[in-house]
Amino acid sequence: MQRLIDRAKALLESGEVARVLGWRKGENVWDVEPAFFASPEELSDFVYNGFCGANLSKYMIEASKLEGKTLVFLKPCDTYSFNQLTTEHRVDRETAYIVGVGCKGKLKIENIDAKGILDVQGAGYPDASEILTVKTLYGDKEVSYKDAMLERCHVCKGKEHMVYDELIGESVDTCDGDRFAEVAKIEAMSPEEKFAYFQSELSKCIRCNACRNVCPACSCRKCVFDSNKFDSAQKANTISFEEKMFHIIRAFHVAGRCTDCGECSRVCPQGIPLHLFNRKFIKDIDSLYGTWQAGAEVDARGPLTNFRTDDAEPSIVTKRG
Amino acid sequence: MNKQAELIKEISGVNPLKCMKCGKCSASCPSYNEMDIKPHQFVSYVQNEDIEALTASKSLYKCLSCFACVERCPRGVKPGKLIDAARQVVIRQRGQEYLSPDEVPELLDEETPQQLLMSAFRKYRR
Amino acid sequence: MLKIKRSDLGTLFAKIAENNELYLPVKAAGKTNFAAWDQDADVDLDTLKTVKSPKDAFFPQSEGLYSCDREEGKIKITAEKLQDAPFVVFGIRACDVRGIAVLDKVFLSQPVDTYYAARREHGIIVSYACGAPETSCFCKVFGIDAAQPEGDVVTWMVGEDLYWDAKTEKGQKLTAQVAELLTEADAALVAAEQEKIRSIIEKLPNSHLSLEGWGAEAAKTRFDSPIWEQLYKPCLACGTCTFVCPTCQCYDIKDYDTGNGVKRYRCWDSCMYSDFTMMAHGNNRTSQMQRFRQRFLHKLAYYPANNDGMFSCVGCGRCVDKCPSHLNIVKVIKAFGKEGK
Amino acid sequence: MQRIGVFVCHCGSNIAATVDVKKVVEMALKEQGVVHAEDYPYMCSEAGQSRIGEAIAQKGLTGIVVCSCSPRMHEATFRKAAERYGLNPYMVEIANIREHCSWIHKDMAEATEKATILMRAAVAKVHLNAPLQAGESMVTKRALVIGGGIAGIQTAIDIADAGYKVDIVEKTPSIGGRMSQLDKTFPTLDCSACILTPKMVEAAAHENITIHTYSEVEKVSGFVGNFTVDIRKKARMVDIDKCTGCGVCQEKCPSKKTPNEFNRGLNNRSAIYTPFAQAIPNVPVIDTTACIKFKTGKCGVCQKVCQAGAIDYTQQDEIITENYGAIVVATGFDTIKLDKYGEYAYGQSKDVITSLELERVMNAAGPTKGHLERLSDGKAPKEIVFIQCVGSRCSDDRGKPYCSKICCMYTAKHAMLIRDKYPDTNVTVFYIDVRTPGKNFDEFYRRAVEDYGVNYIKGQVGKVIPQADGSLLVQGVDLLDQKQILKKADMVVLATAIEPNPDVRKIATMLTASIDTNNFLTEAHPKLRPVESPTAGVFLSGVRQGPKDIPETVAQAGAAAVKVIGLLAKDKLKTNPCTAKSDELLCNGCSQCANVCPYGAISYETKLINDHGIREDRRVAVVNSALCQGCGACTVTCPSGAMDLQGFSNRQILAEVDAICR
Amino acid sequence: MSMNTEFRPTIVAFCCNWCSYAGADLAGSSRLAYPADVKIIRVPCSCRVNPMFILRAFEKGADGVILCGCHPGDCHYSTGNYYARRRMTLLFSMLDYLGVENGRTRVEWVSAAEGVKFSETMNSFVEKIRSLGPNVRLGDLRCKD
Repeated sequence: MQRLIDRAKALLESGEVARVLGWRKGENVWDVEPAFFASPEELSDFVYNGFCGANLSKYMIEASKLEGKTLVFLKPCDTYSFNQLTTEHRVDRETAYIVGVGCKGKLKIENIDAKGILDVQGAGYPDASEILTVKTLYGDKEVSYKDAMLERCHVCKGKEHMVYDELIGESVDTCDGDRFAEVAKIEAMSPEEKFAYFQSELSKCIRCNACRNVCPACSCRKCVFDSNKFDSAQKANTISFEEKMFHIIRAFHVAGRCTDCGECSRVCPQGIPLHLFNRKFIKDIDSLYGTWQAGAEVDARGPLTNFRTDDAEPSIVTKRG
Repeated sequence: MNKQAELIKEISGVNPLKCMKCGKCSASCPSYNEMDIKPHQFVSYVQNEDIEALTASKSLYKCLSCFACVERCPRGVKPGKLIDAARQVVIRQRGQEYLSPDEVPELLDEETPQQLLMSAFRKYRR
Repeated sequence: MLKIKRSDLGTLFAKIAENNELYLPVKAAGKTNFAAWDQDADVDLDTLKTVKSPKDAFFPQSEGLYSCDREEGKIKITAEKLQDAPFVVFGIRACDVRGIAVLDKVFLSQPVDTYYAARREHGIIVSYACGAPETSCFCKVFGIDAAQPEGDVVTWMVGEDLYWDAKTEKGQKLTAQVAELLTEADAALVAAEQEKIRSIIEKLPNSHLSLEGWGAEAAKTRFDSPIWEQLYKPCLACGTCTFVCPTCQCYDIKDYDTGNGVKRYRCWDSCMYSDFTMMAHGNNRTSQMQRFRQRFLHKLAYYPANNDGMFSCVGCGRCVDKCPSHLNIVKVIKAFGKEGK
Repeated sequence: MQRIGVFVCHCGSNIAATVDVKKVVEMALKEQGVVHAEDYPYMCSEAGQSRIGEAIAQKGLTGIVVCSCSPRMHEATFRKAAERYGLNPYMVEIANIREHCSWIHKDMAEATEKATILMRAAVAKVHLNAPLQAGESMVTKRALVIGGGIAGIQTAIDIADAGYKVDIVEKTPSIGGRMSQLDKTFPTLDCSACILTPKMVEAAAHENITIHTYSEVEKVSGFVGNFTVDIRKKARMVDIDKCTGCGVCQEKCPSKKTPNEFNRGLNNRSAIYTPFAQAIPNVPVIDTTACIKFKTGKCGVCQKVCQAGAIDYTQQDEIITENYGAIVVATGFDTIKLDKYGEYAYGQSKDVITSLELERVMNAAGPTKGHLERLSDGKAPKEIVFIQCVGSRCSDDRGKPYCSKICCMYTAKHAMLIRDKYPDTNVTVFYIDVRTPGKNFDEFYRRAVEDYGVNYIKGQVGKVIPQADGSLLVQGVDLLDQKQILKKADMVVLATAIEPNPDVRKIATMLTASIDTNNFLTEAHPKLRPVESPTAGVFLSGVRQGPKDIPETVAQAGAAAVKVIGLLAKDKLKTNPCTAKSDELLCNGCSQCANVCPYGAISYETKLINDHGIREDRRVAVVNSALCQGCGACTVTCPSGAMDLQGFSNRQILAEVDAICR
Repeated sequence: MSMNTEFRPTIVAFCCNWCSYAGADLAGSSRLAYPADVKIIRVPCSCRVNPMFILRAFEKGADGVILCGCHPGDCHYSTGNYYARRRMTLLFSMLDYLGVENGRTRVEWVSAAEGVKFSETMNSFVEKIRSLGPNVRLGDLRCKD
């Protein structure tokens, strides 16, 4: 972490970058927040630990509009989002100084199943330990780092940064799961089971739009659910079909552009596994149109703005059963 | 619909309607003069469903299966495949049904050169 | 003081439901929220905080107001039926009960919101003391005693018994309906439990936040502070904080096209949204900083200014838990505290 | 709020017999915004249209719904009528209650109910219609013809004669194209050069025509009426203004070992060369891959011998940019490669040649000075076999599935010419079918058989086997005689299939013109718009569109010219107003829409946007309404809904959906 | 009687202007009947159809939605239906994933010459929707009201 701060300080002092986009210490070890640092002094609040899950790429949309370069710390998976945003002209590669920062898997405080947590030890970087020591109001406990990781880290895309100006720190490929296992499990369900599953998950939705607003692919200036273009209401409606419509359309709009960064599921206050929508599309795209990873390269043409003359017919859905 | 004709089409995978009657098959055939029914005529026999005449033809035994006609046919009609199919029809008429794949190993005696099997596969896989 | 065995709560709920609609914390798809009770409901009294506050019971996320229909070239207006049957909300924590008090000051002052008033009139609050307060709790800052909630009936879980204390007429009526299931109990045990709770609250990291400088005057002194510019930056402009908040009361009125007319309804709105208070000329708050500032100054300055110093934050800590960027009112309060302004 | 009039047509009894039109009128009057509704036996009649006019005047209608036949039938009629009566034509919507209702349903109640719903959907749509104005764009009064063969020359002359400037871009050093390689032409047997050369001279001399030879189109942008084209003028190394065309340089050039493209490689040419004697311009080019000066730096003979001092080794490629209103593609054809046809021994024996090679052999300016002789030993062939359909009508990947159209006729021509000039030479033609539709074509073919004794055999050749004695053994079949034939021949001529020039994909991409599976350019409509490409302002001439002979090519060239003249005669173009439009306030500038636009109609600009008081420079999509054809692909790609299609807007379609599902 | 004989589904058919709408016209002029339950909305191209339109139709009570366009390769706009094909494939797959009966949505390529195919397609689609019954599950997606 000190290396990151030192490097950021040096770049700020040399004037090469005008500001630093990173994470700021919170009240507790886990409530770190994305933050801009304008001076070397402010960097004393900089932190990089296991709870820095937030994907900073989206903040670069605003940062790209500012004068001078912005130093941004991106984890390997965040770089896919950055590339995708570059492809879509939403961020400017020229105004970013990207420090690819190492990642050993990020944590979710909710996954540390304990009440009254006061401190979590062992989540630092680079010195993260395999066991986290959790101090709570009601006693101490130990939790394995792996168990507290975000879902997305279990299906990690790998430790390579897709874009960077320099790299600091080591990464670990934390992948220990099958990315499409959950999707396949649902696909194998009967229509009734599928329906019941999504019904129960989605009826929790409160339309807070956190999933949308955190999503680097949902970068619209004004979401179609906020505008009157389709007579589609953004807020909760008397008829809540809107909710499912919202999630289907949102997934559709980011299909082929979603890098599977998992931010939507991370931020959902109701714990809805929103990544299952996006991953369904990814799985379909991979199997029907060839393996595709959004953001793996800049300016690649996405599967929904492309075609092959011998593409599968939509009836394949029925035939597949 | 004539069952035999359908069978020949099915076995050969050939659609005789694609033939444009150019005669390149007959022009290419090394056994042309030996045949009573000429290669280009195989196609019309199948098309006209005159399978009896075809299976009785001595052409079945004169065709060398050199596949020149298959190779050169500009329309993908492949008369050589039709005649191959006609031969199979004859064999089936004699009650000698298909060889199922799992029977093959049993029928192989150790003396049989493996190449024979391989060349047969190679030939008929096309 | 009355009590009932924890194991008999199912019977109690069934009994309450005989005469009242009953809402209580129910766990569904892994999360606990207030929901209507039925035999199959997975009632969850252990989770301290439901994701959403119970304000839905009185101020639903969306509710119909009236509908207009075309009939033979004329327009017919039908008002939505007001709540006219009693209902019970069971298990509201002390902070959330205060949240309802905050809403009351908005909706029950002139002009009275009839939809809300009807629900308040028919709703019976059975509050539930906090057994195990959590890190994010800071109700004490606002003078709320998690061990002694307000409400028509107050309950405590002590050991394997639920203690039941009716406080109001409504509460007593409800108690009468379920009297056969309750037995007399010793208030001393409750007092002991309360002491235990209060001692935990003392140890909570945010229990002693200073509210110095907040209140009506902050509207003037803190409006132009450069600190806001720092604080708002990570805000994603989602509505999580407002929708989980027990006191946020803003709503939007919308029309749903039924094909033959419209159904007019209202639904929660969030001051974090860019189209909040969008008017024909545009928006009076054009940046996220302004929207962010609005929310916190409303809680900590404007509302107190209009309501005798009462803050419209109750310290439930839901925003502390749920903000995707880990922004929250505690950080705001502290940021100004640090500067000493 | 719209004031809508609903007009229900009886269509005689076509609609009224199945749909209760009075009931539809009654239901229409209950719809919101409908202030007038009536029925009439024939809405499309003059009287029917005037009723619409009256209602517009009396009731102040702002929108109209006509419940009648398909909009594909009479939408234009009613739109024009509305315009005549002072209403914007795009405020008219049609409810199709004939083809989609009365004609397919028998039950009156059912059909009436459906007609009512269709009417309701149209009313709902009209509520959201907005008056649309056809846009205008200026027309650059200059045309570009790509390809300087007979098709391009004819098109250019016709356009130029009408008084418009035309540029011809030809990639070889001279205009003339395939036709200049031909010896005689069927069915009249006049000499190709004799009829082509005057055309070439006319084009070169025409004040309205500029010819860029040895040049290629590099880049095309813009749209109908306003194309901008980059043309690469390849370095000739010879100053076109100084050169007198004396030809000494070619004579003296020491490098003479390069296959002569014009003679199909049958002989060699010098490194500095003009492709043929009548070349226009008659200015040589230096083939820098063959030139000794360019390869070793030592030589410079041509420069030394040039009296005019025209040789300039320092010339560089030059890119010129020109503006055009229309583009004609006339890039012609070539014969297919025969490397997949081993059985014909082409390439194994020098005496197996293609018909186009035979043209050069027969030509007085050709490699044999016009003497028919074997290329292997120079002997006169006594037995010549022609094989038809080599690579044509072939369904596998060796050849082309289409008929090349010209081979039957030129083979008859060749056979006839040979029999005429060398009566002791036998000519045999193996054919599948002889196809001679065309004026005097079959007569021509019959003359070959009847008057010249050409031996036509119905059947194909299976194999050509070169013999040790230098002859060729042709193994074929006579299907009529039921005989296999083994024929000794001295020469075999293959009627090789023709295909569009291989640069087709590059050009089609530049022009956003589509090509079919055989690489021919697609017409806007195969029957009704055969010389226009689907891309407005791009026209097709010659074999690039499909196989054709000279008269047809010239006819099509003229037709393309007429289309160009018709376009250039306009000062301004009206554009279809039902085009996509981007809402700048919502646009993200993400470029996804541009990816799916088949017409390249979407570009991006950085603009100062005032978004409710927030001013910032934003990258936003801009639709060029002259290029946009209104398909709507972009609208679905746009996640924010910024891109919408006028006339078929999101809200309009949703209103229809709502009305139907109500 | 069983419900199926009484059930009159609401079916929305999006037809592209150049092929399928003309195909429907041809079905009409050839008097090839199909049930009145089908209501056609004209769009310029199958690529104009936004998934939102389809969901909206279901939201508002449609029982089936069918999209007809030019055969792949024959698009008036040359490539529109190829995009439509991918979009609809993914959308239908998603609906299937959510447990909505597949069969309520369909894509069919109908040329201007295929009046018979248009009529047959509509007949079979209506038959399918009648056998599926009213659109309860998509209606049920209205989780709260």
